[in-house]
Amino acid sequence: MEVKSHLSNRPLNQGLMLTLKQASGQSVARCYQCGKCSAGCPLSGEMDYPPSQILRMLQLDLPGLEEKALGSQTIWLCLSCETCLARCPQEVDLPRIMDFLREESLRRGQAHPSAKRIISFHRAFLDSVEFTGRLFEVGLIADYKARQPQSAFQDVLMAPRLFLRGKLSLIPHLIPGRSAVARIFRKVRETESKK
Amino acid sequence: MEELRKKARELLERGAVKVVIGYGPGSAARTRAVFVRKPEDADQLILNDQCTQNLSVYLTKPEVKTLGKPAIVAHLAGLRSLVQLAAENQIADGQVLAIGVSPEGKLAELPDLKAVEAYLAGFRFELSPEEKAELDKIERMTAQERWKFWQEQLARCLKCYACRAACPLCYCERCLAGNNQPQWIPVASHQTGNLEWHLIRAMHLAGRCIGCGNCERACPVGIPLSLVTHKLGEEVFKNFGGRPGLSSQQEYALGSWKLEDKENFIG
Amino acid sequence: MSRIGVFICHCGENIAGTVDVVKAAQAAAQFPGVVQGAEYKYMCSDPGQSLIKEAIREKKLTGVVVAACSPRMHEPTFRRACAEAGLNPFLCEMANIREHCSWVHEKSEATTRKATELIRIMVEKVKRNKPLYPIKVPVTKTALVLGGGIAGIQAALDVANAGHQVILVEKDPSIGGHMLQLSETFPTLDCSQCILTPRMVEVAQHPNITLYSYSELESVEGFIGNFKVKIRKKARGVDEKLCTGCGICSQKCPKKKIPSEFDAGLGKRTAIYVPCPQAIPNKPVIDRANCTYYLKGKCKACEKFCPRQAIRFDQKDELVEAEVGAIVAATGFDILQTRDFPEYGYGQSQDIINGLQFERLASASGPTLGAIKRPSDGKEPETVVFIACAGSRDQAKGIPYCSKICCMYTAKHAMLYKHKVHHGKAYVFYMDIRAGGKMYEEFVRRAIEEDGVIYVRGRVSRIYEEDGKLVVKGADTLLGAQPVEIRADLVVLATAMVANPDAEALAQKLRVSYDPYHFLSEAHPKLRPVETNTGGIFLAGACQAPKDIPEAVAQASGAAAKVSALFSSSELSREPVIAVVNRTAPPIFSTCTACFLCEKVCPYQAIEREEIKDRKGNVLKVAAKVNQGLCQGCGTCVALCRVKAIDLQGFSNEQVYAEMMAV
Amino acid sequence: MAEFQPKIVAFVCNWCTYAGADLAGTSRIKYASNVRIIRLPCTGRIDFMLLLKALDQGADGVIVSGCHPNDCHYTAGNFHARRRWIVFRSLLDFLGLDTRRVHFAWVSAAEGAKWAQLVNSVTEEVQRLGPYHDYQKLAGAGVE
Amino acid sequence: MKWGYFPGCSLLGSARELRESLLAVAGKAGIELQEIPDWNCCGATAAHNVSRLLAVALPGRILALAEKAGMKEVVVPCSACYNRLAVARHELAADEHLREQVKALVEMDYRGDVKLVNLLEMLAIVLGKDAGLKVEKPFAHQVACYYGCLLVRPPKVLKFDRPEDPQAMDELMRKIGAEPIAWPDKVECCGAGLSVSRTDLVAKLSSRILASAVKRGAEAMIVACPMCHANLDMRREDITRLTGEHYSLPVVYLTQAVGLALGLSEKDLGLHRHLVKVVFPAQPKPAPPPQPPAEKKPAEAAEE
Repeated sequence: MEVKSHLSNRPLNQGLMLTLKQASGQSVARCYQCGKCSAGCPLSGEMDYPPSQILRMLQLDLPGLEEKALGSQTIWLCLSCETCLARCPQEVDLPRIMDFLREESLRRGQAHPSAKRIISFHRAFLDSVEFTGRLFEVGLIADYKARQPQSAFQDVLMAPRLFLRGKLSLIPHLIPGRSAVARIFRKVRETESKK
Repeated sequence: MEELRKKARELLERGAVKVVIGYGPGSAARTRAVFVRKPEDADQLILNDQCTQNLSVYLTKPEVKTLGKPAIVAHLAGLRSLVQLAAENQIADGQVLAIGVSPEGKLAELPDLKAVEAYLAGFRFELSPEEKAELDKIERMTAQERWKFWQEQLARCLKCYACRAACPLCYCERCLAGNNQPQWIPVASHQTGNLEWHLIRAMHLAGRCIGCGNCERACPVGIPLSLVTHKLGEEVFKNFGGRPGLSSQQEYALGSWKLEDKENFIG
Repeated sequence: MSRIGVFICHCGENIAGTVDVVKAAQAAAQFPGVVQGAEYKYMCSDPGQSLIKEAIREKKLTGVVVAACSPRMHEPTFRRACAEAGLNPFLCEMANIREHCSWVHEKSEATTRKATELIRIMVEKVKRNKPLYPIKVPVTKTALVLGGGIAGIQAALDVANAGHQVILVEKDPSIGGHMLQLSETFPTLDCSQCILTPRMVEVAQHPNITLYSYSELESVEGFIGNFKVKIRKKARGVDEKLCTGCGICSQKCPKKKIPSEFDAGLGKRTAIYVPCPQAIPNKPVIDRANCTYYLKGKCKACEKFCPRQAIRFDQKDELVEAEVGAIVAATGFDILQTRDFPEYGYGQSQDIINGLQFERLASASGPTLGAIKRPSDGKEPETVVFIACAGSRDQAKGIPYCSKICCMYTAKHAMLYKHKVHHGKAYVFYMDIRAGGKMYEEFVRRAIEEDGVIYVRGRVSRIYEEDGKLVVKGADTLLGAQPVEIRADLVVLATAMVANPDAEALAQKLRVSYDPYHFLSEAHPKLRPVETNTGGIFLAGACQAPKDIPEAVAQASGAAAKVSALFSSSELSREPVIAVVNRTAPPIFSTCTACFLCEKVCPYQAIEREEIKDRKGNVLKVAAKVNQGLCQGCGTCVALCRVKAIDLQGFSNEQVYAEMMAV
Repeated sequence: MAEFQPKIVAFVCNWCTYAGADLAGTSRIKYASNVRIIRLPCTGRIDFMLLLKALDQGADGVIVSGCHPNDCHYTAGNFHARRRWIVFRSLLDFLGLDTRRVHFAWVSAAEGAKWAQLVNSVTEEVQRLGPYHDYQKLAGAGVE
Repeated sequence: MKWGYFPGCSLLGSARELRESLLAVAGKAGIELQEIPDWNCCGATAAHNVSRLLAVALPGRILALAEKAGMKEVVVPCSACYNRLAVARHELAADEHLREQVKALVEMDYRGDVKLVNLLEMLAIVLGKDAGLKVEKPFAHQVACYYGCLLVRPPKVLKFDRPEDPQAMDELMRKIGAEPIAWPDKVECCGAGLSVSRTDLVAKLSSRILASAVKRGAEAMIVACPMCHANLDMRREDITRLTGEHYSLPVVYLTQAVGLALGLSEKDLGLHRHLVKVVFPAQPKPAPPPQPPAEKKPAEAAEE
């Protein structure tokens, strides 16, 4: 509709905004800071900056603010529950933007220290998939604990009870095509390192 | 043939008409139009399978108009042009008496439009399998092939306007082609001129042409003009329904519209 | 030999910023037939116009091309200028090098080239322009006003007081529109009904006004000064002449639980009803969808008790025909309903209401007689949350525009609530406060400073019920977008103003254009705000865009002034852009072949058949002839005419052909 | 600017598309500068011969645009036009002309952005198709 | 009836009972579920948290495999997987460049004509007239239908039910004789992907949801998503530890509730696998959870 294309005719700011626009087609300029996302976000109370503030940092396009966004805990606490997108009056795809910011902050090595646990969990998860083709839960927990010694005892109590209920299978499911899956991982890494 | 002469004689004798427009012997085996005004001349009339021309074309010529009320020998196509001319206000109802000639050669005296329309209602009008086949052949070509095909055909056109002269529906006193202010149609018979003349003529006949084939017969260089008229006839029938020349009340396809007319090609 | 003058406008930087006007002027001066190529900062300014006038006089110009903005903008201006200099105004054309060139392309060679070509095209056209003279058509001095809301009432009264006849058509049983539903009005807080009802009475009693209530426009034909309209009078089921409006029928009607439209669903009405006590006319209608007699075939209680035997169950819709010279569309607006808001519970909670419903709650004539009670349990709400921009400025809901009135009436609502419930708390969630207007900002400040209304900047994400309260989850962007949760007893959504559901159909009946949101379009956003693109049809009120009362009234008076101006003389002169059938020397007299296909396609029945006779009166020929009064100049006949015997003045074959050849 | 810049001629009605193009202007929506607008009162006025003349004049693409169905300022001009184009298009196609170069559209007075998009997409397509030599080289060819 | 079937990783482990109950119900309805050969993990939250391309490529391979196996529709019981597959499918349809990229990555062709069927859609068919099944033991309890995020969001992509206060599951429940409560947290997030890494937050969110359901008289919570189940069923002790709240509300998979109603045995439906006992009314509050045992060798063993 007119209004949209009219907006999209405006020149783009530079910096992170531009990469964001290219990577996801999302323009932070569309956000008019009504705060509805922050109001609905299940974790905005726990975040260092509520979601709309992260967008604000990108909008201002001033030195330091991008880094602040990329270094925030917020982007790692985002659950991708999509509540914000479902209710955003301007249809800004915030979850998509969060994905982008996470990728970017990893790429630039600016991820917030406290996000380490979260990141290592994701890493452990993906490694498990890369090696077996599927998620091997027990392996995942073990791996995760290896990366996060301080939480070594977490969930330990639960394990035997799950085990008794047959919910933990100790042997990973190795799929025939796991080499193909591994290739996907490798090639993705290659493409992304080219960025 | 005898029957025709008898009817013509009788019509002239009782003064029902002033002239009978029919076929007479022409050079070689060909026939030509004759205008019989005296009963005793009725024997000039002939009727055989050489008699293919659509004589209705003469009805709108000023010279013929001055002769008085005519009777006209007309095959189905001729009758249809009669109806179409009436629909376009070119001949008044009852001012022409038609001697209909059925495909089997049977005669029928048709005093007025109602009679003609009723008579035509007895026949179905659609392209013959041969005509269809010819059309398909062109339609199956790629655009490029069609372009090539028509360019070769039209390259022969001399802009002699015989097609126009022979067409019963080209009755304009001052044809657009003669108009030079503005010069819509290039005078010269170069490729553009030829293409545009035939394009424009086709558009002017779309929804009106009754497909008698006079134009193609008249063309001295043998351009297959019927292909175009038939094509448009079918297009109009397919998109808007109805065929011209069957009822004087029939709406002119390009002078009317329906809300649901297709517009899949409009962005 | 034509002597054309080309005048190129810089329009400040608007054109000169992207088009090299000097270069264009030099190029234009070289075009064959052009004797002057000038450029100037503002052609439409006085010096600019005199530049043209002088040139016409000194250089004996036979045609003028002004390369500037869209002809839809300034064509009249420049044609007038030409006329003043003694050149027939229709020998002046405009090349649109602003809207169609400088504003839509970057500064470049190509852009300048395009501008130059646009000019050449117009030069070639104007060379073939012919002097034309305006056409006089009679004017029917009766106005049709569609819609009996405040805008329609104002327009009707103004026209009527100017001494002209007015037909006022209202689709509801009573006039008054939305304004009649309002409690108090901002920023003065005067009672809406108190100021409106006298106007309604005036309408009813005005000798020049014919009121058709409970009626709708069926069809429109004709054109400015000469419209033919059909009006459908919906069957009331009551003989208006006999009915005295005593109201016994409503009292006796057994169906008493029908949600009242007038009370926005908060109150109840009967099946035979008058919307409200102040209704004009004060005559009931039978709501056939709910009437027991129409549903079950028996009852007729109203008929039994009517002292005047005025009930007419068998009454049918009636079609009234009328001839009018002008039409004012004042059909008003609609608002989003609470069910349109998933995140606010799809309207399932009774205690989430829209602005109009709050008006009824606060209105002394409303279902609660002005006491603020929540619909669910009739309790007085301790905490009320007002939400502005509910649906407005919401791309996701397809409403990117601002509804304009919500900021003000929300402030008013909060204020009214605080006046009635002193100990209550009123919160307003807003995005921006748009209080542009006389005493508006002061009004909002009063709500905040004096009445203690609390404003929270942020949109509400969600509302749900818990323990008999409405949990409102919002955020305060001024507190770093911190989540804010308010447990409210009542929530009022300032729902977006939208076009009426039948606005598009109306626009098509009237042949006026409309925007993507189905608001009717004005002829020019700034300079012709009350006219439409269709001559003789004017706009008043919120059918054109969201408006508050003063704006609606102002526009209504503006429309009325336009109508009065149109009615000021019994003839109006129209642009001679009409079709003509050529006439030539004998023996042909006209190249028209009298096939009369033009007659069949003409939407205005403007084609007549003329018999050309000799002295003795014998018909030599029949040819088509155009009725100048009827022809509107669409040119469909021209495109269809095979001999081109018919042509369109101002867009003649010769002119358009020449344009084409200059491309 | 090395790439081929096609010549596009647009025949538009005064009430909808011309106004729509004006709106594109007032909204400052940028689009390809290849188009030349010829303004007529109504699509009903747009003679098919004008399209031929446009091609004659070396246009590589043609746009014909007016009011949406039911929105015609003159009630039915666009409906008559629509039928005309149905027949005309099939004729062009039958004679082997390149119908991809002749575009029909409805653009209302409110659709400034649509107008811009239309012009851009047509320009791009014609750019892809290249100059309409087939037609242009006709002129002059053959017997004088 | 024969359908393609994508179990997803959790159904092989922690959500084993979902698999069991699904197959049991499908069997009862005479639906044959044919597993996508050689399927891999969809990448879940982890993938799109660190790489968009990966987040599309992994589901891309699954969809491509299904196409190769000639499947027209594929049942995806896990809403997390369903969501990832649906989103990937959508993005692949929208972005040609991405499509080509993914084709290259998965080394297979991809047309994108496989239809995805989520658990609710499937059960709607199972309980539909045509299936001809009848409810033998009405599941006569007040239930809180919990949809979670992934079945309804993003609405523009999934186009399933209404985004706020959806109804599909409530209708299924009514069909089997249950009485769904009206409550506001149907689509609130339980914490999902942070289950292990930020258990504290997950406990908070999940506790809120459980509280809301209990408060409104629910006797059971019905879920369609293994992640939600993991957080709402397995995390009870963390919830109690971190929030001090104790809930005994059983959390039942949709398929289990339906299975019970269709007369299948608790065992076949894997009810015994839950950490929170499935009894009605819910079991009373037990003694405070045991302190960590001094030597936790067996536990460790259970892990390595």
